[in-house]
Amino acid sequence: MSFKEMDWQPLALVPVLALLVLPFVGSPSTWLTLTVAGLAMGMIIFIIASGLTLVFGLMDVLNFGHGVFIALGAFVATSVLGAMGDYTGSESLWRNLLAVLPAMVVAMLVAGAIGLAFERFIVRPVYGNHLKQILITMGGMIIGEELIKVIWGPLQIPLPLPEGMRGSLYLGDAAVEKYRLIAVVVGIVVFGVLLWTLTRTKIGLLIRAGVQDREMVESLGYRIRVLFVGVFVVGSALAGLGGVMWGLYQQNVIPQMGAQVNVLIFIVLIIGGLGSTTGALVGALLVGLMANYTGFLVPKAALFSNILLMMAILLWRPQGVYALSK
Amino acid sequence: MTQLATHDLTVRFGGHVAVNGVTCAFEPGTLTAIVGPNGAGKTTYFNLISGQLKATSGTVTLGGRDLSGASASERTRAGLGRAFQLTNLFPRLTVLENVRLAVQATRGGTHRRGLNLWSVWSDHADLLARADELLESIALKDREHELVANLPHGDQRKLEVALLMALEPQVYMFDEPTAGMNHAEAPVILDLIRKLKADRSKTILLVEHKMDVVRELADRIIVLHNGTLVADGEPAEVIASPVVQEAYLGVSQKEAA
Amino acid sequence: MLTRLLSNDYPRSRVLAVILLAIFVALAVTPFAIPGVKALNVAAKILVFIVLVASFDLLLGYTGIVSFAHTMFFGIGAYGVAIASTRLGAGWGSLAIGIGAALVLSLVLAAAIGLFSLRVRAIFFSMITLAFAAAFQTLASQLSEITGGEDGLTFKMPEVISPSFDFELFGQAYDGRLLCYYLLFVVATVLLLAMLRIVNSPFGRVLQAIRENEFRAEAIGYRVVVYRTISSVLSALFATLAGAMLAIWLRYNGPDTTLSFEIMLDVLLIVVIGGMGTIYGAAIGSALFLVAQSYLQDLLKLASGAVAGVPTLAALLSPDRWLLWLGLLFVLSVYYFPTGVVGRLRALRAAAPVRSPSLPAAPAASPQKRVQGDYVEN
Amino acid sequence: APLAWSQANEIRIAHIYSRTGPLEAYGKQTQTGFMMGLDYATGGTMAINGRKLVVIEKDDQGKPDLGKSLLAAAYSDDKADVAVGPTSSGVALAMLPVAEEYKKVLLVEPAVADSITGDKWNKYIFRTGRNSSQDAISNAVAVDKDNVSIAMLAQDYAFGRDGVKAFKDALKKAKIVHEEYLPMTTTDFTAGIQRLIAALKDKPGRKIIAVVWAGGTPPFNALADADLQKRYGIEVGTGGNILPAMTAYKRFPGMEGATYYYFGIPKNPANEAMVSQHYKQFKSPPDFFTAGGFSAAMALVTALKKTNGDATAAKLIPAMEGMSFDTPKGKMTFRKEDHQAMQSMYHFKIKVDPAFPWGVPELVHEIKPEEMQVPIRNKR
Amino acid sequence: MSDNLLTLSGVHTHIGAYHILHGVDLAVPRGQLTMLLGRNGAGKTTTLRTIMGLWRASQGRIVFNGQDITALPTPQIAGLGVAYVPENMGIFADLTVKENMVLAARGARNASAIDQERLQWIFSLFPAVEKFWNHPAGKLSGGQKQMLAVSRAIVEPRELLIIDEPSKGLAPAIINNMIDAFGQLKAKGVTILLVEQNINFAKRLGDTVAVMDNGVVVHAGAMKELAENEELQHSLLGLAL
Ligand SMILES: Nc1ncnc2c1ncn2[C@@H]1O[C@H](COP(=O)(O)OP(=O)(O)OP(=O)(O)O)[C@@H](O)[C@H]1O
Ligand SMILES: Nc1ncnc2c1ncn2[C@@H]1O[C@H](COP(=O)(O)OP(=O)(O)OP(=O)(O)O)[C@@H](O)[C@H]1O
Ligand SMILES: [Mg+2]
Ligand SMILES: [Mg+2]
Repeated sequence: MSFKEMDWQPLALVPVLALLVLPFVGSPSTWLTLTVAGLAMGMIIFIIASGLTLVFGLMDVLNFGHGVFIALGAFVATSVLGAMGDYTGSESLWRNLLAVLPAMVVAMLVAGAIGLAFERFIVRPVYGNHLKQILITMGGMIIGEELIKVIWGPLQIPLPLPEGMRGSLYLGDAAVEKYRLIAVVVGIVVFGVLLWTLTRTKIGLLIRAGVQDREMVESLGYRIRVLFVGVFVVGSALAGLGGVMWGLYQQNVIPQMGAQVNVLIFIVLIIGGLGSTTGALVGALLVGLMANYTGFLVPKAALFSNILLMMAILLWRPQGVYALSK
Repeated sequence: MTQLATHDLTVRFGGHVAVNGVTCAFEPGTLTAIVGPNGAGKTTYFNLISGQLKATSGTVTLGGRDLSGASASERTRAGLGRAFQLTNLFPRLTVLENVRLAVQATRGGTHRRGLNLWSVWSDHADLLARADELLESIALKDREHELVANLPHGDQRKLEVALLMALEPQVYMFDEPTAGMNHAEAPVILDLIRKLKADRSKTILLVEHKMDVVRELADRIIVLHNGTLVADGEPAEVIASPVVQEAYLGVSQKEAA
Repeated sequence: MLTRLLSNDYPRSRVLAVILLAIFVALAVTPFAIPGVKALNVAAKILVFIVLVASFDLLLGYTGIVSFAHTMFFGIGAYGVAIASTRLGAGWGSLAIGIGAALVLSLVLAAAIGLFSLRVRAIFFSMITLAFAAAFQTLASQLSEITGGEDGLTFKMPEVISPSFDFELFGQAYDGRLLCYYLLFVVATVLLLAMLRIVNSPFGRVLQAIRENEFRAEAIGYRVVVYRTISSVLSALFATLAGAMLAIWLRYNGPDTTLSFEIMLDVLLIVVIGGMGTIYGAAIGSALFLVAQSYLQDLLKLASGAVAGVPTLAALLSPDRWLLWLGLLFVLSVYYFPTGVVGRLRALRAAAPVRSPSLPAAPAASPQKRVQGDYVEN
Repeated sequence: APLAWSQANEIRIAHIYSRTGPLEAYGKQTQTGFMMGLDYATGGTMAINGRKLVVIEKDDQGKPDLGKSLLAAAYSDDKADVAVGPTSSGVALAMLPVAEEYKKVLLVEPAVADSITGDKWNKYIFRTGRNSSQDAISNAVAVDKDNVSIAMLAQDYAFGRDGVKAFKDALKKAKIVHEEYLPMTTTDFTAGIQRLIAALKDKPGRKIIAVVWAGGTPPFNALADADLQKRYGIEVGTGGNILPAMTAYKRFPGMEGATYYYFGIPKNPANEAMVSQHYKQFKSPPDFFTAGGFSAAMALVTALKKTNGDATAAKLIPAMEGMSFDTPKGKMTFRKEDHQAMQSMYHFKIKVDPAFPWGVPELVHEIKPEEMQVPIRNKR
Repeated sequence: MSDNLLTLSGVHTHIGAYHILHGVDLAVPRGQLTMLLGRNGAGKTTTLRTIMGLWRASQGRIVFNGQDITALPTPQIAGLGVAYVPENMGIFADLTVKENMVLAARGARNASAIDQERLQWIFSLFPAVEKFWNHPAGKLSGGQKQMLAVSRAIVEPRELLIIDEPSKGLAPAIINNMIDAFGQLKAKGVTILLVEQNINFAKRLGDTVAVMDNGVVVHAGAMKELAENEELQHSLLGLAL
């Protein structure tokens, strides 16, 4: 999409929202803290939702089991980081990263591998049928969660943030947690890679076409099955990465953590419009900001802020902010 | 006299004007063929009349009643019937159920247009009888219990027409009813249309690319080109006109001569 | 007579008819045939779920609307009874008021949702109802003044259907719970037959048409909005009644009991196991599922005892991991019962004569039309 | 009949708890403690007056309706004489009327809601676990000084609100300047913390954020990351918790609060026995809810010994009212009025010890039952 | 040269419990245009889908270019140089016309990588494809969709074109263009297999013809022969060519 053709309105929504609430918040430093934290939170949400933009957004698979890969990633991280106490205990950010990076890689590999099996046994029979997808992936989710309990136990496991990533940085009077800044960097990388793959290669097109008419794509000579498997695996791996980020953010992990974020990430995708990576990013940022602003201004409404946001967006654009064609 | 008329009917998709200020009236007892190149706006014109699309401007009236603001279902109940160019049925219901649904859709009766919650569907024998009759007329009676999804394309096209017949509207709109239909089968449909014509009280609109069919059936031809009505008149006269010869039939003046 | 009762919608399979009859008889005699509180509780829950699941089938199987907010109405019914009985004291009057108020609230909400469902894509609609249901559950626990919050409400029932009402029958001592059970039994039977009647009415057929092809249903003259809304409302009202039944039986209600997503999932699973769009599936599915669910842990206890020596296997078979097996049930039921028990049984019968109509096409045969409203006509 | 005979020779105890569900981790600790406690209290015989103790375990999955039917089934189908449990307050509240219907004792452990021994109470109900008021009052006692400003941070539901209310009622000197309720599912605390800072930062004297939080994502890491102590001189205070949750306490050396139990604090034979037994079996110390289960077992055995093994409510209730018994937390007493066990709580201060993955609470002061005015809220 | 690019021998196909093809024998000579005719429901579409591997033959053999493709997966069959236009056209409605074309051009990563000369040729045959290049394909008119479907099949050189009713819904002028196009393709050595109802088409283009009924081929031979023999036409098709 060229620069000119780009639809800027949804992107503008983010700064507009931020500026709109400034007078209500009053103190600029508080506003800054809330805004930066909200944006960074949005980035974390984007990372955990990014896998689903592929699986649900593009492949049109209503994967309720997505959360299980998030949990899996987080639990794998506890094992990896637990074994690398030297590195996580160090005050040096670089040594910390040396521990966190392998944790991410291993989590992605494990989640990807499980994703492969998940696609084969759970998802493959139900492509194209939402209802069955809901049921079977729900079953997959329950099984996955229970298996996590069998392996790691049903208890909450602490996942302490490495020393060097703790604490905050200060912009004047406003505090920003260091970890959130790291999340922003990771989020931008994920976003960039996804966007590039989907717009600069034929993969995005093929998946969208495959969802509409699988047989036709095969008749054109593409091995759509292999592609779908691949995309599903990547989606699962991204969920694993999201799990590491989310687990480190919460600093403890429970087997149910995947189920807990399920609704949230679905909301993000709906706001963003199915299949749009940029939309998912916008959705995540809006959700992050809204949560903080309402939490500060009208805490009672914070519980419903996501839903209200989603309703408002759908009234404006019933297909989400960036709907693919149509 | 119920007369269908469109006045200055226009629809725009972004910058593209698909139907451009078409004013035209259709009299009962006449079969009007609408011809024009692919993308000329024929189907879109139908969509505007039957309410599948909302017009950007202009009006649709039936017997003097303005239907411009009415929904598709309201227009159908008012007497505008329509068959689709791409087959559009209820795939996982049987052939018989498809037709019966159409029979009950526009007529009152104890079933109250399908709003009756508390009677048993199979008790409405009058619906069944009418549906049977229709299936007989399109030679699909022997497949009446088959799911529509399993019918070959040609039979689905026939069923598409049967649904329109079942509505018994004032105005019949056929959109390429014989496309994809074998020459052994097409006459079944054409016979039905002939019978309708004989009735003399119905208004019939027909979009068709097969000129032999048009020549035989049409009392009048209108030509759409780029959304605009460019010719209207006696079949022979219109077919001979240069617009049709060149833009539509692809015959250059020389060849025609 | 039977034809009238069953609205001319026979099970259309001998095995199916036998199973249905067996379930009916079993439920009718449970209090006398099987001793114990647990069996009675399971049977009562089956009765409630038959109504709940059938009401959902009306929406999902017949109208093709995937809503996750169905338990909301279930909850409204239960809260109606709970709140009225808590506030106004035990009595038939408060039951009537509670159920009445609940029905009205459900009607309004369902109509609103039905109208809204037309605005957005089907898949979005499902996700929205998911969020909506979650919000409603939160709301129910937030309004703790009225609803008792997380802890829920415990209340009493009219004397005759309470455990404290003792009476004698054929020389045996019984209490009011027996009467309560038969009250539920009669209500469930009547409601199920009513729903069977509705889906086999001309209205029911139009719903199926809308499910199949909304665009065309509108084109042949049906006001889809109206039918959809009525269907939403009807299914919500039946769910509300199911909720009331549950509250009457349990004499307790709380957010987890009637509003949780878990129940929604159970309902979905039961519909699919039983067979979507059949109503009968609700009865079979509920009986199968609830019996399995209630006795799964006991069963696993036996199994894990048997393999106590094998560590991993024992861990997997531990009664604490019963959900694992439930999850497996989800997966397997989609694998092996794509058309549900009812569909399976009917297909068995139909398989004999060649070219029989009710045989479903192979799954891959018809490329799935994705979402309603995708029919872009030209 | 042999069945009747064997039952006559048994005392059947139903333990209903969350073997699965969200509180699975807590429920299992209770069960471990309960079995250890029975073993310890009967001197390893698992019998009282020649009658064997039989424990029937049931899984309520954290669902009140299920708990209710399980209890009914336990009393009626399984012929349980008494029942113990459950883990969640919601389940407990649904169970209370069942005990009354069947006229059998229900010993509540560890559900905490005040109303269990408050307005929803009936005479068949006893509780060894602490109630919300005891929690809150002891925590209040730990910070109640002159010139202290407190902002409360609590979960927005019954547990949080009750806790804050009881805490407020118990304060005599300190001032509450703000109450912040956040949804139970909160994961991002930025907004809440900003509101707390705004409420507290300009207050004179000691400034404390008192946290009432159970389960979910606790706010401690977020509070620690905000550097409140350094930037605004704001401290954080909270009660005890299970050990995994106390890893976050490591970031608050010196934090004060009051806990129900930490294995290193009480010094008595029962606790020593439990700790060593637990290390032997699991290679880890007993936790919060283990102690509760152990206490319930000791209460039950003490009562049954008093009635010579008669487990009918008619005998048990009078025996238990006012009864004192030993537990890992020292002596507890069932108060006659509402059957709540009065017990010590522990005012602690967190120390960071690299040997433990969690922040170690060191005893500052044992708050004896006499020091706490726990209100009686039931109607007899 | 009379070697056959594609031969079906004794092909049976079942769909679910239905037995649709009862031993189809069909030969498609290399470099020629073969017409497959028959009543509605005769099994023409099923035959084409079986060739593409979209339905599986339960019996019999399908050989393409000397290679047995009976059990090959669809993408591999397509990869051998077969282009297929299904009865329902198989348009990706959510994608633009351009994107539809890019997908059809297997060698091209984006629109600019499509062979420009060929593309211009397609534009000249089907002006609508150029005109609506950036529009969602789902919004095209019925005939325009058909043009797009055929354009996709010829955007790159293929050995065999299989098209189910190419002229359906097209205006006469466009049908003429298409007949020209097939003529040009044939001249380049492309083999074509068409299911077609349009007589003009059949008469003007067909080299060989096969007539199906009830799931078997009941007549096969040269087009000319059938066109000249009215009796045969009546008995086979109930129509006059
Ligand atoms: N919903 C729509 N959005 C955008 N453009 C549309 C839409 N519907 C139709 N068009 C355009 O309007 C024009 C007219 O289309 P229409 O379907 O009416 O043609 P037609 O005359 O029926 O052609 P054919 O003979 O091929 O069926 C086409 O160029 C088409 O692309
Ligand atoms: N998915 C299916 N399930 C069951 N039967 C099918 C299915 N598809 C086709 N059939 C049956 O197979 C037979 C042959 O159908 P096919 O579509 O091949 O016919 P056709 O010759 O292409 O007809 P047309 O000219 O109408 O397109 C028909 O009797 C049809 O009912
Ligand atoms: Mg058209
Ligand atoms: Mg065909």
